[in-house]
Amino acid sequence: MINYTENIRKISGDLLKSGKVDVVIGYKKGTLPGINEPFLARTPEDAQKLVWDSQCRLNLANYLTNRKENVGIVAKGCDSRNIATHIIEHRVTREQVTVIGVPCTGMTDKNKLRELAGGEITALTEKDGIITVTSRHGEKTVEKQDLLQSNCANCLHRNPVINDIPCADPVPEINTARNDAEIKAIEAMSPADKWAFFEDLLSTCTRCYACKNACPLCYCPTCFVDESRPQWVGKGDDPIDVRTYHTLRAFHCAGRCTDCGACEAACPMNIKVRLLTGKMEKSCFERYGWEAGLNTEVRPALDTFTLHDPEEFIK
Amino acid sequence: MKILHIDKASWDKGVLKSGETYRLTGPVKDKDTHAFKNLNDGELPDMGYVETKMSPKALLFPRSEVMLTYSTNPHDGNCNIMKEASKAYPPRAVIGIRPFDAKAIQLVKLNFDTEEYKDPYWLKAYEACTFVGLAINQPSITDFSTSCNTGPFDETGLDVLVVDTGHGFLAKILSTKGQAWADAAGFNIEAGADAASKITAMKKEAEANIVSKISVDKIAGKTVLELFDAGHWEDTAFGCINCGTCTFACPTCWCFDIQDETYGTQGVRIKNWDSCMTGLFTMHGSGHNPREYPYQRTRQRFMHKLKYFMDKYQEGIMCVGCGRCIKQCPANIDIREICNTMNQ
Amino acid sequence: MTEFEPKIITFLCNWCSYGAADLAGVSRFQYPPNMRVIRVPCSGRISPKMVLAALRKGVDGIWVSGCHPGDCHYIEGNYYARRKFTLLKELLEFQGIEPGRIHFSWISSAEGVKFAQVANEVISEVKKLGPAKHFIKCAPKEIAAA
Amino acid sequence: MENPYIPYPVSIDDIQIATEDKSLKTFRFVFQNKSDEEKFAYKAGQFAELSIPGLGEIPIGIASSPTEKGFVTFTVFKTGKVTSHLHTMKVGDTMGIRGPLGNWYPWDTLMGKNILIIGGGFAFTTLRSSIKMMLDPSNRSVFGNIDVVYGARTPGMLLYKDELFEWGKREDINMHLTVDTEAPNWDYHVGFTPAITEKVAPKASDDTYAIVCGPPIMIKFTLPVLEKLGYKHDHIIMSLENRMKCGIGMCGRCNIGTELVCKDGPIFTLSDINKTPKEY
Repeated sequence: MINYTENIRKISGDLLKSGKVDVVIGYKKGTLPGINEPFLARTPEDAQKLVWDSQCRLNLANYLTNRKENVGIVAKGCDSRNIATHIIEHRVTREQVTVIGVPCTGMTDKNKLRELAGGEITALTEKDGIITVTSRHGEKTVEKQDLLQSNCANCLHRNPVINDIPCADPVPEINTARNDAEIKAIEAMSPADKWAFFEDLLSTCTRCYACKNACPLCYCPTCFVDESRPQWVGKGDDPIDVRTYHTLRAFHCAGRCTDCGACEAACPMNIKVRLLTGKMEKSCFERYGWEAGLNTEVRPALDTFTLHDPEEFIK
Repeated sequence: MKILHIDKASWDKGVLKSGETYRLTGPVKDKDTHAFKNLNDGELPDMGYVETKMSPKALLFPRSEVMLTYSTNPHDGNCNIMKEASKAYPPRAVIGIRPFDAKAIQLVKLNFDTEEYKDPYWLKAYEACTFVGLAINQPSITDFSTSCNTGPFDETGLDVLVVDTGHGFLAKILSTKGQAWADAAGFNIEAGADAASKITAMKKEAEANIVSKISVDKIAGKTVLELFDAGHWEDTAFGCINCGTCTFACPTCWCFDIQDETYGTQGVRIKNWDSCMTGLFTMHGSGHNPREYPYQRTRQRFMHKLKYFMDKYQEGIMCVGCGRCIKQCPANIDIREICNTMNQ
Repeated sequence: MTEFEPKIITFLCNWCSYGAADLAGVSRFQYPPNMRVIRVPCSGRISPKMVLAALRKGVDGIWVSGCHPGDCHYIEGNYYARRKFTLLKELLEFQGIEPGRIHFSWISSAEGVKFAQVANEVISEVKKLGPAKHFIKCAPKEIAAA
Repeated sequence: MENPYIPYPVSIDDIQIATEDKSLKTFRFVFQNKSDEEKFAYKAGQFAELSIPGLGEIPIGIASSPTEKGFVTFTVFKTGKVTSHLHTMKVGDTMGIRGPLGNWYPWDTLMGKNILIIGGGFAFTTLRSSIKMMLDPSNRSVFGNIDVVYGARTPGMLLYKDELFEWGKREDINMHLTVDTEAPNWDYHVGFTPAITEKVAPKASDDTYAIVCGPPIMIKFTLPVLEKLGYKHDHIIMSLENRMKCGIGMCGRCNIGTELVCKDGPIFTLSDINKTPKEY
């Protein structure tokens, strides 16, 4: 990770110095152990604050939306797929963006870290794939791969798909096929159990919208939750309103989601919102062979069709 | 001030007994965190809890609260006339509330209980409450409450302060309401003469364990416009995704929305939590938005907490240093850092 | 006890399925009166928001019908709709909406017989499931108290 | 405990189309309970929340004058969900009014002073209330000279036209009506409000106050004119708008800096406003 950080600083500094980009979007060291803060470097000096480690959970493509200047952006595999999606959806142009590609070995799951520490984390260090967390109960050391977010453990595209200036050599992929075990387990339930499962899953949702705001796909000028004529969904904590929100959010991401996990990492209540978006991506893959953001040419699954798409359920 | 000694077994019994007179609310395990909930019969508050993700503000200011009801049925005598929703406010004991959260309620009171207008929903719920606080022996690394006119043993807004000494509880009675609750619980064994000094010592120790500090002295001396127009906001707010996590978790954030919901010909006017982080919050009917850009909303939040409130009420800042927003922010926006920037 | 008569919201595209409903009517083909028809310009116009809005109001079934693939008045609206419906149906059933509540069909304006036949099928499937149980937004308790 | 969220039930007593494009209507309401009218005692410049069950509430300036008894009027521009519905309502319908809310033009300060009123477009409602109040025989002698500059796009877009022309005939008020471009049978000024203000406004003095109410673009160009004429910032009074919900200073969305537009405002002097962020 150290050389990732050093390389990112060097590349970003050079890009800013040369004037090739006006800003670089990256991360700076967080104020708490276990989290970093998205950061906009405007000068070569700023670039020296950039960092990279396994606590960069948010998707930086989210900060690229509608930017007008030339932007350098530090991007892991999933971020780069969202940059591709942004380009397809005209949020930015390809020419505007210089991707500083990070071959990604995954992000840690904030909850696994906390469980490991057994209490408040007072310090965290990461070196050569080993993570050490410190709490009042002492120090625990674990291999990073045992702490990965589930989307990272199941990742199929760890290396950036757009990679203008790689900050390191590609890393080997760790999976060859989707792991849909969790989703399949739900699919196997009875309708009543499915309903109850999600009722419980969403019961702590406060509608803070961290999931949608952390998502690079959610950039509509007026979100459906804010529409008033007609108003599709109430604004309180009614469970059906909560369910409506999550259902429509997942649907809006269908065929566009890269399973970056930012929504789940952002959720303060640790709700597994990826189960809904994941279901949509599973369907897109099974039905249309579609994975979002692998290039900047092909329209996403719901923005295209073939004459013979499956339709066994249509009378 | 009277201090009672309660051993742990008597505590459980007494709390349950007080449930005959009070509706009990306290911290209980809720999935991977704790939450303030109404306790079921026989259920005890978890006095070993560390923190609740959501502050207990919802006890007085629920996430969604029906205020008024109406009928749109023309055959109804009261068609289109708003009525106050009927609600009962039986006495409630809030057990285990943290001192900074109780302090926060006092700050929120400045908004809901004013000379000109009183929010009856908040105020009636407030008046029905007896706050039995639980001192914090081991502050979190994000706790900066002592910089916010409160602290781990602060008694402001509490009716009883309970201190967990390890072998039992010391309960400092702070008001007649607190005495009434202790009576209802049957707690009447006065602690020994050394109890007060024991509490003082524990308080000192807890305060000494606080590692986070902020300071607002220079903010106080600057004008609103100096702080507002400072050049740093776009960069300070860069990481902020403008979700409502901080505002919802915050014990002092009180902003709300009013919504009507009609079901057939019957309807309700509801007060819902709202957040200054959203664009819709300030959007004019014309489409003009005075806080069009996300950074302007982030700025509003911190200006409100650290400057506007201070200037308006002369009661310090609108923050009790509980640290929830710092821990829960998905983007690591840290109020301590922003306060430092503003206080330069 | 009277038999359960479901309410079914039916979205029909203006150019084909709505015509089919008309034709079924003038041809006096029989189908039960459980449908509440909403005419839309194209099956591609249907947003999941509309389907959810109907569920939230407590309808027992939903039926969306448009032109056959290749016959869309707007050339390709129903091709997009097909993908949208595929995912929507899967997403709703994934969360516990029973298969059999949500139906789709392609019916041209000449297919009055098919319209009546599908209507009967949809109604009987929804009837078998009984009244809708999920995704219904209920009034808060304060209304009951008022 | 008085519940400030409960609106007074009112009946729509009269509806008048206020402008030629029909985008504004003037609604006259009567209180269903006589005692509510007394509780609704207001001053010119205040506003109220018009409340339609099922749709919501909107803050609207009170257009009637405290000197007019038995009813209150509001002129409402059709723009969002609530106002659009209001425009479909009929005489006799029941709805609610919550208020009066906010502060008022500083009538205590304005006593004995010359008043220059500058209005544009729809924003003439509380100005109408103020003029009507000042012209009331019991009040007229309390104020010095009254000058009114009021502009609209076309003659048909002027609010309260009949009254304006009536006032035009009076000796105790100077009306300077203007429209953007020449129009048939228009015998008054032609030109934008700021330009006409520059021509007709009384000289600035310690005893002359300007009340300015209009669309942002009008305000933007009028303020420099007033400055040029020598009006001091604390002699320029404005009424602000922001998105509101509660109207009683609690819901938190309408603030400009420390000031809540709904409760501390909506009326501010320019010198007050200059101290706050321009978030309106």
